[in-house]
Amino acid sequence: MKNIIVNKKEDQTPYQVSLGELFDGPMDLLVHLVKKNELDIYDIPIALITQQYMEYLEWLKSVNIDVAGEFLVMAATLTHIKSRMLLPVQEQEGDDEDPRMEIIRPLAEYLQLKYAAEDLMERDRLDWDVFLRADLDDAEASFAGDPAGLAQVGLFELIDAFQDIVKRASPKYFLDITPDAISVKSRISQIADILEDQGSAAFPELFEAEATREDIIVTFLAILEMAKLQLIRIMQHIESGIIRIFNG
Amino acid sequence: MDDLKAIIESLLFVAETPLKIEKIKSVLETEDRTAISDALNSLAEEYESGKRGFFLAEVAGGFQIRTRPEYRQWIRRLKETRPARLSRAAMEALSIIAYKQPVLRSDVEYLRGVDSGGTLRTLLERGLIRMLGRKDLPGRPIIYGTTRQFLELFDLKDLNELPTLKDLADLGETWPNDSM
Amino acid sequence: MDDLKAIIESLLFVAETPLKIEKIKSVLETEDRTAISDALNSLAEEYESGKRGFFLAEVAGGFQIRTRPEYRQWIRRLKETRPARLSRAAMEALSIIAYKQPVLRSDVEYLRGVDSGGTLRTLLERGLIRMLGRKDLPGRPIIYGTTRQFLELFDLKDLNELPTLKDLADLGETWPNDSM
Repeated sequence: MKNIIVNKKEDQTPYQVSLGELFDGPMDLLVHLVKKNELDIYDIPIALITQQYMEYLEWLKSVNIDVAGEFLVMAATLTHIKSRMLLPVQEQEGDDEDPRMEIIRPLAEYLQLKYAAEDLMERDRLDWDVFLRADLDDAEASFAGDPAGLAQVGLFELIDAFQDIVKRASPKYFLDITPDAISVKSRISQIADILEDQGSAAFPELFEAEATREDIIVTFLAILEMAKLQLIRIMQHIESGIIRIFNG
Repeated sequence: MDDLKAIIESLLFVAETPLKIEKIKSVLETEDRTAISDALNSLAEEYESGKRGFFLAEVAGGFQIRTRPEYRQWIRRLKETRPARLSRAAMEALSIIAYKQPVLRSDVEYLRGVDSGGTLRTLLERGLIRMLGRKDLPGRPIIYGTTRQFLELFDLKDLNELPTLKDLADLGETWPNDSM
Repeated sequence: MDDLKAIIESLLFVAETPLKIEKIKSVLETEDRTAISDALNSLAEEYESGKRGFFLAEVAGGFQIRTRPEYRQWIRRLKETRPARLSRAAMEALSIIAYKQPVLRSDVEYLRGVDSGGTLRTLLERGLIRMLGRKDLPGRPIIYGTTRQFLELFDLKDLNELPTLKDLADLGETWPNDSM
């Protein structure tokens, strides 16, 4: 039997560098530069970093790597900071902070989270370091599910199911789900809840919680839709004039 | 417990089918058949004498850790209370009702392209959908909508929280580097 | 081994998700929480001191038997599967969501400095993050958080157990690994 004690580093797949994934983004490139130059991130020589950053972009372009827009935004930010650093400090303005903070603050936070990601990766990961018992399909295991208890399902699975249907459905019946339409649907469902609980509701009652004009319109559309579908009956008291909505 | 025995125990634990000695030999890259079968015997004895919750069964030419038959009633109880998963058909019908409600059975069937009576009944029994009323059409078909339990199951505050297909499209394609 | 412990062991053995004490209580129809947690502790100790092939992990609010990390290489050989890898981008986004949740896509993108739609979608599909709801802002952006599977993947009892964020000033010469 071969060595049982496994070196933690050795059993990890070597990282394959391909040009496309050299840097994940401008922050990543900045971290690389700060690290390469062994700089203190709270005291970054902005001119040096800006120069090296630009050189990198040039180099990437020269090897035909498409430099994404976000790298250019960062280049502009660095240049801007550099120019501000060149201006004489106006002593009157006491709250004038180091222009470099504009980049140092997000950089520090990004670094912190990068370390956190590393810490997480060092934990004993499921299906990588530790494993569970296989889900055996033994006869003992085939029990009828309890209709009351349902497994929590990811919303994503619901969207997936719906997406599949949309793909299969004829384009003529293609569904355009706008947020507005959903609001009305949601409101219908809420009104149905209220009517299920109370049997009926006074018309103004259904608008009570509504704050915005848009909400009121949505509620009104929901009531109209429900009336059209005969889900509700709308009655008015002859004497008081109060309109009540009843379960249909 | 020595390493060999512990390693074999961990292999038995994760194996999907009864583990043959040959297989263990090849995984451990050893020719020492005797050491393996000694370890297996010793594990079997330990499980037996320690009266553990499981035992080592020799089945189909291999070895497998199984729960002790005496405890079947408890295990059955555990599995019975295991939350049931919704079938693919149920998820499809439910998603149509969620997004298109108030909706008729014929709408669901038109979109799914299959008879959905049984599926709707299941969803009704589970309290995920409800009958909202009847439509003024020949035969007065039932109009369906989702329930409060539906919102709870998907951890939604209200139907406004349902992600739209646009939300999904906005996220774009999955990242190509994340090979799954 | 007494019966209660053996029964609990057999339950742990067949459970598909981390087993909560509440669940054990209901299966065993007992109110004696202490007896259950004593049994669990005793099992954990036995696995540890006996240096078995597995150990008792406390994860996502429950208990689960898992194979010992030292044996990972042998188990991987048996399973012959390449475990799904999370890319660097996915890990970055995931740790941002874990530490900053509830969080918007725009927060993730602000911190990372790059479009993260595809990465979020990957994480959603792997069930490591979920949509928690929508924020009351123009466009009603989706709020994200981590899932139980996230806790299970990283062997975390709960979110409080996330490694504390490091104080950069204390780090000195160490740098994050480029080849994470």
